[in-house]
Amino acid sequence: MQLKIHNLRFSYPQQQFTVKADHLDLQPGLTAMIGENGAGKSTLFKLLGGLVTTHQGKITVDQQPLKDFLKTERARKIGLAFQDPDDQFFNSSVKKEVEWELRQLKVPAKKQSETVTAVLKETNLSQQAQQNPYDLSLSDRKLLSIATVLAPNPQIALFDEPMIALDWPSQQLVSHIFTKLAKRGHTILVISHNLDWVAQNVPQVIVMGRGKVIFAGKTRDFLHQPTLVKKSNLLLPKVTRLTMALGINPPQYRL
Amino acid sequence: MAFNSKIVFSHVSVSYPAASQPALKDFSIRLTNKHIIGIIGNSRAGKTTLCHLLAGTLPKMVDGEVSGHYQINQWSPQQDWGVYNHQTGVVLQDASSQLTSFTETVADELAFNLINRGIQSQQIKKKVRRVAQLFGLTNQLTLSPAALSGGQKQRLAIASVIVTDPAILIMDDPTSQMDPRGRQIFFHWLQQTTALVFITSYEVDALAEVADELWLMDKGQLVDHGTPFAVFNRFTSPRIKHPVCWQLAKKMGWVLPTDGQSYPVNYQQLEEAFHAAQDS
Amino acid sequence: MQNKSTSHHPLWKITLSPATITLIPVAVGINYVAKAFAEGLKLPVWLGSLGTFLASMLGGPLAGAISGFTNNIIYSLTLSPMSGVYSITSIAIGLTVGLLFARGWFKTKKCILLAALVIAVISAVISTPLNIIFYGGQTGIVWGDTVFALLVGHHFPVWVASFLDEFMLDILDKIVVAYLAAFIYHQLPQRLISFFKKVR
Amino acid sequence: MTTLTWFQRFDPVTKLLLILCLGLASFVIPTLTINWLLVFILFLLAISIGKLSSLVKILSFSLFFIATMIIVQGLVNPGNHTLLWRIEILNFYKEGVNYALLLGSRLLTIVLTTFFFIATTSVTENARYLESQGIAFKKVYMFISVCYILPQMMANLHQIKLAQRARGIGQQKSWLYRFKMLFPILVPLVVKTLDQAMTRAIALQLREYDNPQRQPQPLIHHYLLARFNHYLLSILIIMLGGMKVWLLIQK
Repeated sequence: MQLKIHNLRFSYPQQQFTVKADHLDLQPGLTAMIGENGAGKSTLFKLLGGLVTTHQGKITVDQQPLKDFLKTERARKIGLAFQDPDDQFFNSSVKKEVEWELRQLKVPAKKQSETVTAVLKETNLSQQAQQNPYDLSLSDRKLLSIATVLAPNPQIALFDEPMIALDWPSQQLVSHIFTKLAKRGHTILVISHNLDWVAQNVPQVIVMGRGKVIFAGKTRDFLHQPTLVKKSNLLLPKVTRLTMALGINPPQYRL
Repeated sequence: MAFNSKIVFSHVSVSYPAASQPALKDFSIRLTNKHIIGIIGNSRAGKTTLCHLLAGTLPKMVDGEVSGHYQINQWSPQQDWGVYNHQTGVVLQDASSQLTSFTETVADELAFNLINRGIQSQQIKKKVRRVAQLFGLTNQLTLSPAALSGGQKQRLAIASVIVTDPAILIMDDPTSQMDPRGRQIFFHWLQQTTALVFITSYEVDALAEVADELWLMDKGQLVDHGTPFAVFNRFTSPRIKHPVCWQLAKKMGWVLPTDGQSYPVNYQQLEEAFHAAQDS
Repeated sequence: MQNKSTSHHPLWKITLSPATITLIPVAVGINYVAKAFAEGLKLPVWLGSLGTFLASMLGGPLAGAISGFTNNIIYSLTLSPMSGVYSITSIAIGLTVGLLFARGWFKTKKCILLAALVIAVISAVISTPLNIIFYGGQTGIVWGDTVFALLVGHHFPVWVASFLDEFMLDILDKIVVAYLAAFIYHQLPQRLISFFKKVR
Repeated sequence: MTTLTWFQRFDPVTKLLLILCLGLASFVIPTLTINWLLVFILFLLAISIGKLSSLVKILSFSLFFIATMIIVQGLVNPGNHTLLWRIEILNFYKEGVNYALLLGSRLLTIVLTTFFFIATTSVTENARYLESQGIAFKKVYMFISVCYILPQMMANLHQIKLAQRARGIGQQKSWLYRFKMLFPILVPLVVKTLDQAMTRAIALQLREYDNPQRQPQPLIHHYLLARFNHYLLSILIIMLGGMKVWLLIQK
C-alpha cells in the first residue's frame, strides 16, 4: 500500500510551528524518519496515521483520501505505536492486551487466539502471556506495544522511536521483524535518532528539520551529503566518523 | 586526575514484594579510586535496582528487602541517608517526572535544590546561569519546563541535580530521549566532572570512551567488571552490544600491539591498533 | 481491636509522608480529568470521585478524606465556587471508601455493589441539607430536578424530594465509580501499590 | 513593575476571609433588594478587573442554575400562595420566585467574590505567601501541585486517547459502548499518573524539599495592611455568624 502526501500544511491551534510537506510518497518497504528533537517528526507521524485530520492538503492511501476512512477501517489498515508504551495498556494480561486489538477490529474469534500466540512468540513475550502488562520491564512493555500493532497485520505500520528503551537483544529482534515485514510488502515507517541502525537496516529515509521535509530518498544518498547531515543536526554513523578520523575511506553504505 | 573513591558491596541481595525472582543476587565488589562507573546489561539485569540502592532510595522509599552490606566512600546510603543524600545527585530513569512540575520557569526549576539548601539568592542566580550554559539551556531559562522536548527535559533534570555540585552522581539511563547532539554534549560534560559517577546506559560507545570501570550485569548478578577494554574483550556474547570501535577493529583485524589479541574499545585505542596494523 | 488486613497499614495513621503528599494532588487530578472525560462522553455519571476512591484504597481513609476535601476546596477556588460547601460530602466519601476497602468490601462484585450503595446513601444524606440551604433542595442536574419538582408538586416534604433527587444521581455514579476504582486498583502494578501503602 | 489592580494589593488570606465574610453577610441580610444591590456592586467591581471571558464562563453556570431554581421553586415551593405569572398551564407564584431569587443572590455573592480570588491571585503567589506565613513547604506543595498536575494530566489524557484511537476505538452512540470506553482511557491514565507521582515523590526527597534550611522565596507583591485586614475580617465573620445564629433562634 502507498501512503501519499500532497501539499500538506498543518499547525496546532495557537502555535507558530507548522509542518509542511509538498510531496511525499511512502512506498512499501522500510523507511526511517529522522531529525533532531522538535523537528516535527511526531506531528507528521500522527498525520500519516490519520489521527489528526485538521490539516490542509491531501494524504491518500492507494489514492483514497485518508480523511474519508472509517475509524475501524483505518485502524485495520494502519497500525501505530507511540513512543511511550504506557499510554495504552489496560487489560489484565499481556495476552488479553493483544487480543483486545483483534476484537476491536472484529477479527473472527477462531483466528484470534492463533494470531495472539504467533505474535507473542514473534516478540518473545510468550512466557509473560499471563502477566499484568504493567509488571513487565520497560523493554518488554515496549515490545508488547509493538506486538499490539503487529497483531492485526496492518498493511501500513508506523512506529515512533521503537528502539528507545529496548535492550540489545530486543533491538535486534525488532529490527529483524521490521525487515521481514518490509520484504513481505508492508509499508513500514520508523522514527529513529539512531543513524547507525538506519544506515545498516533502512533503505529509505525522510529527514525532517524545523517542520519541513529536508530530504526524502535513498538512505545512501542522504549519508553521502555530509553538509545535509550536519544541517539536520544529526551525526553520521559512528563507523563513518571513526574511519574518517583515521583518515581512511569509510565503508560503503549497503542500502 | 586521581580519584579518591571507595566502593564496597558485600553479598548484597534485593527482593521486591510479590516478585518471584530477586532483583539483585549476592552482589559483591570492592573498588577504590574510580571516577566513572558504567553499568550495562539487558532488561531485568538489576541496573535500576542498583541505582536505587546507590541513591539510598531503596529501601527507604521503594519497598524491597535488602540484605548484605554496602558503602560508598565513608557513607552507608542506608544508614547515613540524610548526610549521604546531601552529597549525591540522582537522575532517575523517568527524568521528566523528576522535575518538580510546579515551577513556572526553567530557571526556577534549576534553582529548586539551591533554595532547599538555603543558599543566598545572589549565588543561586550565578549557579543557575552557569549550569544552564553547561547544558545548553540558556535560551530556555524563561520558558516553562512543560514546554520543553523530551531530550531538553532530560537535560534540565540533569542540570537541576548537578547545580549543587554533588560529590557522587547516580544516573539511570539519563540520555534515552536525547538526540545525538545532546548526547554528545552530555558525555563530553561527564568526562569533565570531578564527581564519582555511576551511570547506566545502553550507549556502550560513549561509556567505552568515558568510563574507567564497567559493570556487566545479567539477571540480578554481576557477570563481569573491569575497564571497558577488559570487559568487552573478555565477554564476547552477541547478547551484549559491543562498541563500534571494537566491531570495526575486529572486522579489520586491528589488534592492540600491547597483547596482540585484544581489540580496541575507544578511539584512542583504535588509533593505536590502526597504526600498529599499518606498520606491520 | 485486631485486624489482620490492616496490621501493615494502620488505618488511622496519617503522617504526611512524601508518598501521601504526592498521592493527594494526583487524586484531585484524577477526579478532575475523569469528570471532564465523562462529560465529554456525555455519560449520565460524574466520575468526579474516582480519584478520592483510589486515594482511600491506596493511602487509607484519612488520605482519601484529605483528597476529597482538597478536591472541593481547589475546585471552588478555581472552577466552580460553590463546590466548596460539598467538601464535607467528599470527606465522608473518602472515609467510607477507606473503611469499607480495609474490611474487604471491594473484593467481590456483589460486595462492591453493596459498598456503592452505602457510599451513595452517606453521600446523599450529607448533601441533602446542603442542597436545601443553598439551592432550595435542587441539585442542578435537570432530570434529578424534574423528579424533585414532581415530588414537591405532589406535596412530599422538601427534604424527602431533595434526598431522592440527590440519591438517584448518586447511586448510578457511585456504582460506576466503585467498579471502575476496584478494576483500576486491581490493574496497578505491585510497585505502585507497595509504594503508596508503605508506612514511614 | 506593572501597576497592580486594586485587588492585587490584598494578600491571599485577606481575599479568602473576604469571600467568607461577604458570603455570610448575604445569608444574614434578609432583604432581597439589599442582597441584589450587593451582587450588583460586586458585579461592577468584577468587571473592573477585566478577564471578562472567565467571568462569563463562571457566571453562565450559576445563572442557568438560578433560572432552574426560579422555575422549580416558582412552580412547586410549599409556601406558594400569590400568583405572579401564568404561562399556558404553568402557574408561577411570588413566594417561590422570591425564595429562588434570594438563594440566587447568595450564590452569586459567593461566586463573584471567589472570582476576585481566581482572577487576581497566581498559584506562585499563594505558595509564597503561605510559606512566608511559616507553613511547611511540604504542605504548601500539596496544594500548589494540584494546580500544576492538571495540565500534565490533560496532556497525558490527550496522548492516551490518540494511542487508543490508533488501536481502533471509535465513537458509538450506545451507552454501554461509551461506558466500556472508560477503561482503555482511564486505566492507563491512572497508572501513568501514579507512576509519575511515585517518581516525583522520590525525586522531591532526593532534592531535599523538606530541608529545614529552605529559604522562603520573597513575596511577589507588597500587601496593604495584611494583619489588620485579617483581624478586622475575622471579627466581622464572628459577628455575622453570631447574627445568623441569633436570627435562627429568633425564628
